[in-house]
Amino acid sequence: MTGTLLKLEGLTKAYPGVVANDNVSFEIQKGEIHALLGENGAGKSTLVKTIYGLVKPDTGRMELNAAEFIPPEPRAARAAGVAMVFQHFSLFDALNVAENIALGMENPPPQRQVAARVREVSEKYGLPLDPDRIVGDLSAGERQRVEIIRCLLQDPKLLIMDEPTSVLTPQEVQILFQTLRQLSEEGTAILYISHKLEEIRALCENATVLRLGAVVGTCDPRETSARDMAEMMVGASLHVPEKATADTGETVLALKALSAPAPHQFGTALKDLNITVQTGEVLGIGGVAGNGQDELVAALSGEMKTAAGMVELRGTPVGQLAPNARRAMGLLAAPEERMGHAAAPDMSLTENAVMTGVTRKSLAQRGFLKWKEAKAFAEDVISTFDVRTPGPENAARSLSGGNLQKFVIGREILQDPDVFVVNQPTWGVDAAAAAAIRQAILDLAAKGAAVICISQDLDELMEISDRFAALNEGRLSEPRPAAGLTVEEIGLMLGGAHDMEAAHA
Amino acid sequence: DGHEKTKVGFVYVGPIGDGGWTYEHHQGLLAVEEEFGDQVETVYVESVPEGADAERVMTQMALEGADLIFTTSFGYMDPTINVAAKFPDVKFEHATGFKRADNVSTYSARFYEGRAVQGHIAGRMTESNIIGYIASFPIPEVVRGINSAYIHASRVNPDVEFKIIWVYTWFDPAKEAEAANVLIEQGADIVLQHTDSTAPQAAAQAAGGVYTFGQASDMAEFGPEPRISSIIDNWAPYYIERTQAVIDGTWVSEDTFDGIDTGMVEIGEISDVVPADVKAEALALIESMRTGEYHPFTGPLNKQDGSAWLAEGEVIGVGDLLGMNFYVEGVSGEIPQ
Amino acid sequence: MLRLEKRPQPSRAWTFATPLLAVALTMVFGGILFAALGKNPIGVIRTIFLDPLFSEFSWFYRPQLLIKGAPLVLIAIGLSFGFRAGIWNIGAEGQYIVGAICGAAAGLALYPAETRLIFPLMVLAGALGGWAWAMIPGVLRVKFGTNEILVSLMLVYVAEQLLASMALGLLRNPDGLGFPGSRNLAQWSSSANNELIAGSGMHWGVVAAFIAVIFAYVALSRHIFGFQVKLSGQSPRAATFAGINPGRLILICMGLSGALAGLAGLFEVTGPSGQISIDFNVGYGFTAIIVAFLGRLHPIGILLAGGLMALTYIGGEIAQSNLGLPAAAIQMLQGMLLFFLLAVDVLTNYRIRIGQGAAA
Amino acid sequence: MDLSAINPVLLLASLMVAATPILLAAIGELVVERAGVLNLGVEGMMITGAVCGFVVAVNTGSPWLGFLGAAIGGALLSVLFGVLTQYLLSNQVATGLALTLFGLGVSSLIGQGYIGIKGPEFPDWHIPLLGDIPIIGPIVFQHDPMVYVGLLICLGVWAFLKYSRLGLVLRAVGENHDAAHALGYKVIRIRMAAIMFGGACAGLGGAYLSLVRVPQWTEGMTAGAGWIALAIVVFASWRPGRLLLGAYLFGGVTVLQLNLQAAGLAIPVEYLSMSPYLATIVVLVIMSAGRAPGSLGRIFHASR
Ligand SMILES: Nc1ncnc2c1ncn2[C@@H]1O[C@H](COP(=O)(O)OP(=O)(O)OP(=O)(O)O)[C@@H](O)[C@H]1O
Ligand SMILES: Nc1ncnc2c1ncn2[C@@H]1O[C@H](COP(=O)(O)OP(=O)(O)OP(=O)(O)O)[C@@H](O)[C@H]1O
Ligand SMILES: [Mg+2]
Ligand SMILES: [Mg+2]
Repeated sequence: MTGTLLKLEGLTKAYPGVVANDNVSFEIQKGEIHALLGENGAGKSTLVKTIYGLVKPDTGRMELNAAEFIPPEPRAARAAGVAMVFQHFSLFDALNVAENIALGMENPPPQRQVAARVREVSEKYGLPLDPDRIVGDLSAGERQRVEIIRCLLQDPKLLIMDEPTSVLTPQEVQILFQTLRQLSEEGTAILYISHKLEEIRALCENATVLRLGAVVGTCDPRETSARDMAEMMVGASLHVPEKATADTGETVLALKALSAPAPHQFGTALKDLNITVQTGEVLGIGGVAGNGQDELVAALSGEMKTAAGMVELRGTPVGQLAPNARRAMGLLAAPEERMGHAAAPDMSLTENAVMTGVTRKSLAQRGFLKWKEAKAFAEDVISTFDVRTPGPENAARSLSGGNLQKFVIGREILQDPDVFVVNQPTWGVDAAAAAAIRQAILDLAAKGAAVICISQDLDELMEISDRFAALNEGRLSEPRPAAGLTVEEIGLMLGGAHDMEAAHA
Repeated sequence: DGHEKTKVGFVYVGPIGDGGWTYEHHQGLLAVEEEFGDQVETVYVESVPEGADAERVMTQMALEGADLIFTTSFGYMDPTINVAAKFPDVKFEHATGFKRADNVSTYSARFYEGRAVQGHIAGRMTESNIIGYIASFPIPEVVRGINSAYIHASRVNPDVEFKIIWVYTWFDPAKEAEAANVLIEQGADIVLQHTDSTAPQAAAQAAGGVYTFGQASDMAEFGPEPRISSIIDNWAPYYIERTQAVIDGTWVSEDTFDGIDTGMVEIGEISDVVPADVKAEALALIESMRTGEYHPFTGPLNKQDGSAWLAEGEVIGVGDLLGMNFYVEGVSGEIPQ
Repeated sequence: MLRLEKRPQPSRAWTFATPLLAVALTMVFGGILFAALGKNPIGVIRTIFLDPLFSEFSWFYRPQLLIKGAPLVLIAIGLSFGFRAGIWNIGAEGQYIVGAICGAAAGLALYPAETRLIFPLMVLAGALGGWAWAMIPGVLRVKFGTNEILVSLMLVYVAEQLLASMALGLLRNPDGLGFPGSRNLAQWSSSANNELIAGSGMHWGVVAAFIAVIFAYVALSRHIFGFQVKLSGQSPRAATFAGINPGRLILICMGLSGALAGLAGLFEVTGPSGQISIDFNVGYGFTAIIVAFLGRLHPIGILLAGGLMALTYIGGEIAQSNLGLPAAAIQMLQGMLLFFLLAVDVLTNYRIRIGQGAAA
Repeated sequence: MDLSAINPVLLLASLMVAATPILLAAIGELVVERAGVLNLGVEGMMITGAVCGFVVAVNTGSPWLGFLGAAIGGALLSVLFGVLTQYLLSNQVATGLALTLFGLGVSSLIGQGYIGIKGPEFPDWHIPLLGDIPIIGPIVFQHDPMVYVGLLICLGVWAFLKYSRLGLVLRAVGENHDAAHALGYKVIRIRMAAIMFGGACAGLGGAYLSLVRVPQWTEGMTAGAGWIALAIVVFASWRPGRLLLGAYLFGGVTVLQLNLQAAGLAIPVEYLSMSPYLATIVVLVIMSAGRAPGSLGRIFHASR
């Protein structure tokens, strides 16, 4: 089971102003698990989309099994044995599992047979899935299973996975790895993209590193430290956030039996959350997305109202207050989704600064906006947080993900919150930017603010939290001091990997 | 202002393609062109809403040198008066209104004479004794039509019953078709209409065994059956006459309310489906109205509530005729208010 | 192959250039249409676009542009707030009708009193009527999530029936010989919406339209309300995060557009139109939607678009009367104008690239 | 008042006919909306279909060819909408409204020489045996062929969406166009096809008026039917079965209010005339639980 499966030669793809892939060449062997590493915007997704036929390279060629390979569209790539699990967007919430899977197959059998095959494959790889369920109702982990099974049903020769683990619990990650290894043994090559270097080290046998679109090196992850790999990606040495141990003080925020129904069809209900947060501490809340994170942030920010006493800020019930009233009292939040939730993509950064800053920064007088002050505030955020953009009049959507995230978090932090709630502060953000954001959060806590940091990235939570709690199906575990918690303990706090154990037993 | 051609303007409330009211006025325009050839120039603007737009269009026509302007909808009454006041040298003719000025005439047609003929034929020909009536809006013009038809139908057939549907539109083919169907389903074997589309004719044709009359235009394509006759608005003679008067300089403001006598109201060919004796009676009725010896609203007639209205031999007065807002005795239902 | 590429920023230059380009394209293709109808295209285009402004009788047409444009602008300004916020009130026609009915009814209830208070009272009643009619789809949307496009539209038909019944019943002129239609409000001094400066065409509706434009301009560029409207339209979730209550915003925007449509109806019924009649409404509510888009939902743009639309109406009438052009051709020209405007708008947000693209 | 004059059998039979034009237009729009596109120009496409159908039928003498012409005419007009919204990324609401305006203009220009002409006959099919069954026969089996064509299209769309691969893809495109694009489906092509199907169906609906229901060409003859069709799609929560129900319900209310008038019911006429619209609103409120296709009305632009 050796030999070259896929060979890339001199692939170049330019977008206006960016060369996404710059003369990229490397090979993937049959049965190999191959990592593709790089910062945000390094060109990883562009490259795999090229292999999958979604992007046409400007120059360069590919060979699959020693034959010329130029998929004009995904259909052709699938026919040639390439399957892909996407970084974003590829499931249909309102359709059921079987339909979603059929959509990703070239010549799907009738719906009933699809369902049967889904059951069959999911047994084989230990990924239980009910083909009749509506995808919108599934948890993030289950949704990903749908994507994987969709690929497996086609007996792929090359399976591409673009950041697959960002939504999984540690146990789920273990199960996924088990599946991938099994596939690799059966001869399927896997091209694996992730920002989580420890996972790469555990799984992959080979890695290609991209920087600014070009290959800057290869390594064997099993023998290279995460730090070295990261520095290879960034091309510079990496700063690790430091924690100035602040004394935690009095309680500022208390959730008292916070319960709320699911706000929409595919949402999660919050069930009886009880917790207090002190000044100067970072409370980390872990858990897989879709377990009530968005709802918790909404209940805290004021987007979702609850009974007044369920949320108390310095002893004052605020559960019924609107977001701006809470902001006035010092409770600020930054939701997970940057584009379209934390920020309005088509509006300028100045306007985005007004969005949440109007109250605390007094950017309006008798309802009339003070644009000059607003612009100054936006500029302040940009310079303090090193947001890379030509200026505050640029639309939010013109910023890269990491830079927009820095802007969003900076916007809240510069308003001097007493309590700051942040969801997924570094999701999809590369190492350097992530480090900067974590540092800012720690600095905020050191200055005496209470911070609630919700994240799926357990390493991140371990790095910055003082106490840790887990959110599972809308319930919050008892918080425990973060120091000394092991991954296994955390895994148990997260409520295990749903129904997986059973399937494996 | 030195131009030689006499310029005649027409302001239409609907599109000239409506196949009904505006269409017939436009036929009048064409007749004027035909009659006078190079002597006149005609202009028209269609689909002019009543109100501000009408006033502007009339003003514009007057400014551009029109000598005579026909404004062909009741709703143009106030605009016509307003504009006429600003252009004393331009003659205006307003259809179906009642306000006049030195340079504004009014004209209208005695359609109820045609309705009398329809009512007579319908009363004689119905077997179910149910006559359907598709009415547009509850205005005197329409109420006159219903009463006139009923009087003459019940005179020859005392058992006759009118079923009336108010569709609140002059023109909505689908709705008219629906209404016709409903009337037919409820037993009507004759359907009269005071709306402009041919949809009821088609509905009657599809149903079979139901008779109709053309309205506004001849609708001859539905003859000889179901369309057994029609009322035709024939404005051509009037328009020609008035244009001639302007050319001759003999135009004076007056009120014209013409009917079968001058041909403004025409009864379309009575088809052979109508038995000869009925046809003869109808022709006699037409003749009596043409000569003026008979008026469709001649006593004895009572109002719907049974109260006395016109005594034996008494002919309706102008006030009642123009502002008729009640049913005569025998018509059931209420006029929507 | 042509490809579109999203600009990082909307282009300012194209924002101004596209409407001009659209008008130019409309003239070209309209010209072709008129030529196909056997008319002299240049003559027709000149008649429609220039005669109202520069011909022998432009002293008459120019004020008419104001009269015709005012209700369009007034309604479109109201609608533009909702459209910006993603609230689709397309039933302004109904609100216009109900505003006129309520305003007229308020006045006629006091007939024939002579006091200066009557007209302001009618204005208030008109605005309230339009507001209330718009609140129906607004409240249904907020309470039950009912699609406001369809409800507001259905209510146009209901309003038309109501109008007919008022013209024939409650508001019928008792001295009108039984004919449908109310008393002429323009001829009763207490209720007349007279020309303010003789010959200028400026009646209160025109004044109101200008005030609305200024108000909207300030609100959208300086006031937090305008900001909230914009934010809600562009990113509804970001708007709730920013603390905007979407339900309240819907009600405010619906109410505002309804009230302005009602006002337009009131000014029309007391002035240019004069009376409540069966066919009182002439589609201003629908045309205003087009005006709103033609003006890019921007107050100044709407003002210009209202003028342009009025121009095509008045120029169209001249072309009909002087050149025998069918009304339908004018309607098509207006449709074309909107199509071209929508089509070239793409240039504001996208760049056109020539070159090979990837698989679609 | 004499309610006994209302014959329920005939009422049901005639509501099927009254519902057919809106059913045809609505089923087309349903497919369009399931593909994620909101085309408010149904009225414009219907009226264009009405005139095209009539013109073709008169010139060829064949109502069937007329319907074909109507479908083509409606589809052509919808292509205009498709190009604007799919390729030039224009706002769908505004474009739909413009389409209606444009369609009204185009249709009256096309129809200028055809006013007052009678189209070729399109006789009812009295389906043998079935048509003679008492009660059911007259209700169900004695109509003109287009009533059945409408039902067949409705059935076909139902089966297409539920069982066919292409139907699944179409639903996927309407649900999440970005995901569908990532899987390699041609979002724009599929939407264009749906838009054209919608245009063709609206054209058929319009032609049903000009060739069967009225049958004649008159300007503005659709008189708002297209808007009703749009409402019925929402009413049906984008499901073909409920769409049929909705169209029949609307047709039923329309026919019933006329029946009540003819029977002399003493409810003021204007309220009766309002009733179909009010009923639609009430039903929209009750049924608003339905979930719209995820990408409905959103602009799709694949940057690549
Ligand atoms: N569709 C687009 N059109 C034009 N430019 C784009 C487009 N998408 C992204 N860009 C440009 O590419 C750059 C990187 O964007 P992207 O969102 O991929 O960044 P990223 O990889 O998330 O970066 P970061 O490392 O900051 O997270 C940005 O500067 C942006 O201006
Ligand atoms: N459609 C596009 N149009 C313009 N620029 C693009 C487009 N897609 C990607 N880019 C740019 O190409 C570069 C590479 O992007 P790509 O998505 O491949 O990065 P990545 O390595 O996958 O990043 P991440 O880690 O954030 O997923 C970025 O600068 C991005 O902004
Ligand atoms: Mg990125
Ligand atoms: Mg990527």
